[in-house]
Amino acid sequence: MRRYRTPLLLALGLAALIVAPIGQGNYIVYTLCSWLIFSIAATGLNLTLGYAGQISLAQASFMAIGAYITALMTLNGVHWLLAMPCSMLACFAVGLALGFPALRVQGHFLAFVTLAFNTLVFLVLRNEDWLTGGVYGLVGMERPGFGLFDTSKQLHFYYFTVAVFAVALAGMWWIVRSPWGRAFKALRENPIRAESLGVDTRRLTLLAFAIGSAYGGLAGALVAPLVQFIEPGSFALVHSLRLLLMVVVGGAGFFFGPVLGAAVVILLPEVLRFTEGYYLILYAGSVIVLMVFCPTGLIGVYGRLRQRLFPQRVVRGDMATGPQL
Amino acid sequence: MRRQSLIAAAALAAATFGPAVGTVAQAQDKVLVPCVCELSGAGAVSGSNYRDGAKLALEEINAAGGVLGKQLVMNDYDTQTDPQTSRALVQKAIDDGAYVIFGTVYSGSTIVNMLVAKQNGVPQITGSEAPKITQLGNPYIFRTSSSAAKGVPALTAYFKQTLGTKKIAVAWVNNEFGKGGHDVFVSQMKGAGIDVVADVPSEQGQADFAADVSKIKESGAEAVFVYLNEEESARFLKEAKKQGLTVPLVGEVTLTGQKVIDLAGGAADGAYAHVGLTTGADVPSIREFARKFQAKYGRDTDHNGIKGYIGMYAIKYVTELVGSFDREAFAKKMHGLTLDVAKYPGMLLTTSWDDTGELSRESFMTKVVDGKQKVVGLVPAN
Amino acid sequence: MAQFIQVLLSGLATGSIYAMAAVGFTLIWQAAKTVNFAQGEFVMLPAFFVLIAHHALHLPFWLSLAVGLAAAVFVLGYLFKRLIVEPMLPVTGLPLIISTMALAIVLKESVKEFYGAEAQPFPELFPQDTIPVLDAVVSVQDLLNLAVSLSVVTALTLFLNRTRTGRCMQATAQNPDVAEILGVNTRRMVLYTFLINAALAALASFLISPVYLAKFSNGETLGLIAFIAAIVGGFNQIRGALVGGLLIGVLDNLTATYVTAEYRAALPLVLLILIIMVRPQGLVGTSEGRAV
Amino acid sequence: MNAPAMNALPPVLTVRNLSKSFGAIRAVRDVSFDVRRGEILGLIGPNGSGKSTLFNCILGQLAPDGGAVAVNGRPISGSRASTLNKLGVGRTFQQLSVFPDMTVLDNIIVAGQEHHGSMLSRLFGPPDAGLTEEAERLIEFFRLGHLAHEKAGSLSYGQQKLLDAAMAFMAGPGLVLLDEPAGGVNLTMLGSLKERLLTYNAEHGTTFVVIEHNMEFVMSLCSRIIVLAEGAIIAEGSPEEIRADQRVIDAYLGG
Repeated sequence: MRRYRTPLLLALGLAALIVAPIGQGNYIVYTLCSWLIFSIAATGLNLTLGYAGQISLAQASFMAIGAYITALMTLNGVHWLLAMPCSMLACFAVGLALGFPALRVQGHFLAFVTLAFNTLVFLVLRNEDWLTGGVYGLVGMERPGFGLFDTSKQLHFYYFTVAVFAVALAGMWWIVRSPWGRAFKALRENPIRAESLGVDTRRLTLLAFAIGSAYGGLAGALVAPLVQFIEPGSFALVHSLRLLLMVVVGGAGFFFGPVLGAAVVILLPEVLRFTEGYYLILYAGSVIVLMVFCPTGLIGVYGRLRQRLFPQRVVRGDMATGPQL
Repeated sequence: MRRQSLIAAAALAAATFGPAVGTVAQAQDKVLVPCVCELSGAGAVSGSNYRDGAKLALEEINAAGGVLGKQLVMNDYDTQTDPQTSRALVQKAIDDGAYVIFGTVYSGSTIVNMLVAKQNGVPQITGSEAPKITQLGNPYIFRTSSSAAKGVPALTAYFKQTLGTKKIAVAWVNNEFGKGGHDVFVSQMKGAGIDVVADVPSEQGQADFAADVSKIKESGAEAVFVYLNEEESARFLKEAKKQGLTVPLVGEVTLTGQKVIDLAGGAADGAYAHVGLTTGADVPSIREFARKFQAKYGRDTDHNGIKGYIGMYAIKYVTELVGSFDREAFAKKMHGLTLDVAKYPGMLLTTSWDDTGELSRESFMTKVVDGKQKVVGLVPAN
Repeated sequence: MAQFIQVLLSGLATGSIYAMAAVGFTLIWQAAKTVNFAQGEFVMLPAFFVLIAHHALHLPFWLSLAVGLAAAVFVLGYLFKRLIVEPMLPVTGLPLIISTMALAIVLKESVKEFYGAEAQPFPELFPQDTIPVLDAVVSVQDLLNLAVSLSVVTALTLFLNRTRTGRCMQATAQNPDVAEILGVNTRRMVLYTFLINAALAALASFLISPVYLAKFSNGETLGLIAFIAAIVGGFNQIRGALVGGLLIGVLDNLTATYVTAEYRAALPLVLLILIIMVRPQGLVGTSEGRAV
Repeated sequence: MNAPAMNALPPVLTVRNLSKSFGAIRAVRDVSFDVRRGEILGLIGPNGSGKSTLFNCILGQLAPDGGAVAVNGRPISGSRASTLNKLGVGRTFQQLSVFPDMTVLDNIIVAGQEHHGSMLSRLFGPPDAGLTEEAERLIEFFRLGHLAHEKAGSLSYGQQKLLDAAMAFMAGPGLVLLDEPAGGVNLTMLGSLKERLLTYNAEHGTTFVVIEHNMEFVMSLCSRIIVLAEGAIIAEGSPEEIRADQRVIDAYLGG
């Protein structure tokens, strides 16, 4: 029975995703779309942060790169199916180029470099208007059509997003289960020991960052057709911090942590809206409380309760402390 | 793994049914005019004034029996001054059954969310002033104040005739708002044969204007066109005073606003600006509005308050002209419409819209004289 | 030439204020091994304490300043340490960073909700006269800002190197365990660090607000610049923060004047990336104590 | 095994004039020794004699002030731990160093996977890098078979020590350095640990270097023993010789 539990729940989850938007207004469908898209970006960031233990503050700018490449290509008549991989590849390459110097050095310089990079990307997007449309951004990207299935309808686009989401998570699932994933886990739980067993921590960390960035690119490739309008402001530093928040609030290093985190970060303001102007304060406040009392995020809370109930289960290496800077 | 998929499922459930909390049921005798505005974030001031001006008008309208016997209802949708959020919220407002969308003020947001209103055929009364907005051929967007595309030409005459400027400098904020004004200005100057000797963009929220001012000073410009938001205007004026920049500083809308005067103190004296609407204008109806606003909210408003007020009245008048709550007809009616203040007092000033939703009406040349904005001239509607 | 001197001097004046915020950064970094993403808000807030004391409580301005300073030290120093940082020590790391990001939002939004979203004029601390320096114009204010922040940073450096408490604080920063063994009351030392940081932030706030006005969103840009200044100068050196702050203040103005205004904001960032590639310990930083 | 035949081959590990000081304290003073193929060498000495420092210098955890270290005649000073491991040097740590949240099987596999296939094959190839059988054999060998699918963290301390040692063997190294393998292990476990190590050594001819406090354990495990005191070698020889050595006794009695 235990063995069938996971696939069963996953199937249930997928089913829920399929029925979720039925009979709902466009706004809710739209919100669900952006939840899935941000989940993809956050899942990528989770690989960098939760598995390889490096902080990236540029995930939003990778979404930007992905979104603009996809937008420019589709506006010039290239099909999304071609534009998407290009976006991901570009982000992967940029990730390597950016990560290499930063990860060469001891300490957490990736956080600093990415912080700067995010703002630089914003400036370039705003100033090079011959290419990016500057402050006015790019408008009117067609949503992709697949023969009989055309995604220009909100609901159709939602199912399209669900499909990409499922594939993306499956891909991440594969990575995490592969020897790489095992090495990442080892890295997270005891880097020194991992290194002594021949794990090339430096190279793995770099690759984790690059792959995470590529997932950002994928999310961007979906944002372009969803909003059908992109401008630099939507990918500013604050959005990178928002993604970071999603990962950490959900539970860094847990496979579904970012998905949960994205749901919370996107929906909590919605739920708190009745408090008028105060909801941002309450929202940020509750984040602080969560971080103080359970650094491992919401799934961590669950883990702790579980600890109480089944003490023989051991806590993950960094459960007590959360990912470390 | 198992526990995670469990939680994921839970999250999903939340994601699905969470939003339902927010949705508003629409009663039969009510008409929803949702305010999608910048109530938090960088645009909070403009957004709040715009909303409060509108609320003031809305209460007057409802007190006077509403529109075609129905009461107007205005719920707040806070965009946090974030374009993506504003797009989502316009969608939400429409799902909630919006009759007309009210907002947004920041051009950056409006350019994004007006697409949604257009796709759903819902008229939108925006407070934005970027020229681009009415140049995209969107039949559902309408302004509450004329854009730089209208305002700047009014200034051109002033530079050419009144000041007799040959060489001019422009200091502008590098965002949708500033870029729009800047582009119109540069082309206008070219047309008028005035050459722009210094073209100085600045960041939104920029603190240090030393470089900007000194560049203009070096350029030998005979006048400066200042197209910045309130704080930046104030900082610019302070720096200009410090470096002893003596040439006339002329702005569009913001430069002589009360807020800028308060912030810049003495440095604001002598600054000129062309303003579409100002509480300082020597017009009884506007004075009356300013008084009511002050009485209701215990504070003064900038021009956004007036924009909100007349925007709401425009909805009333146009709907009554149409005779029913028909969005399509509303938009059609409003194109090329002129509302004469004598017949439609709520407009405060005679106002007309062209077939792009661009607005034109009488406007004012103002100057700051010992800490007060004074109207020094009228500019006829163009 | 006049123009060059003009922007140079203004740049120094601005940079000196960046420097003060940056110094706070390095202090917090050393004490809690964390990056305080709310540092910008720490500089934004004290001005409002003063305004409340001045306008709401109708205290004389000088007294309001004192009250503002005290309030800042209590809220941004003691409470911040006691309620947010301490529960997480000794393990800080990412959760604390996230908390500081959240704290930034709390402070910003609170000011907006409880005081107002509009920028507020802030009374001048110094006379508004200007003096011509080699046919450039400098305001007394700028010079005094520069003087004040320079002397404060110098005083702080002396305090840390010459006094017993100061040396204990440094020992604590470098190696808490050893310091503990040597009988240093590390918890108190860490507390001192936070109080000093708060005081510096308040001072920066008082100097900057007359020029830049008090606004809830002021922290956003300021925090980022201070942060970059700290890294460029060297995270583990107070004088590093000073150098970084002045450097960025000047370079920012020079770029805007002579190179490009569109990309003026990019320069500090490029500088940051270069520094990290070429000299990760910062311009005047020392490499040890950095690999934390 | 007979020593002379072994001497023909180059030493597995050569340490020459190794020195390391912390400020005034000279933790390791000009230490030199060879480790012959297939032997089990014990490094002992009273607390603070510099064993661990020496160990860490050999493994590049610490940068020695002077001297050289070579594996199979190849200098390894300053090379990263992962490179060292790829050269066939396995090690264990003084404190428990298993990956508590991973299963015993995964612990073992991760210890071997980096030596199989390429980066790519490790991403796209089978999730277990084709090592399950080999790993299970090793787990069986260390008598942990019944625990293969338990989380390492849920094992008893002794079992974790066994696992810790097993991980060092997965990559089939020529040289394994064990840092206090007996530390805190109960007697029965100790017995099986020793017995397993000896068997492994006999079967694979793997060379061991063991740092240990537990005299009995060392004496019964090692074929040769080096004694350190105050950072310098004071005695060297077979367990019997060491037992009889007066200097060693003095050193331990704090002479």
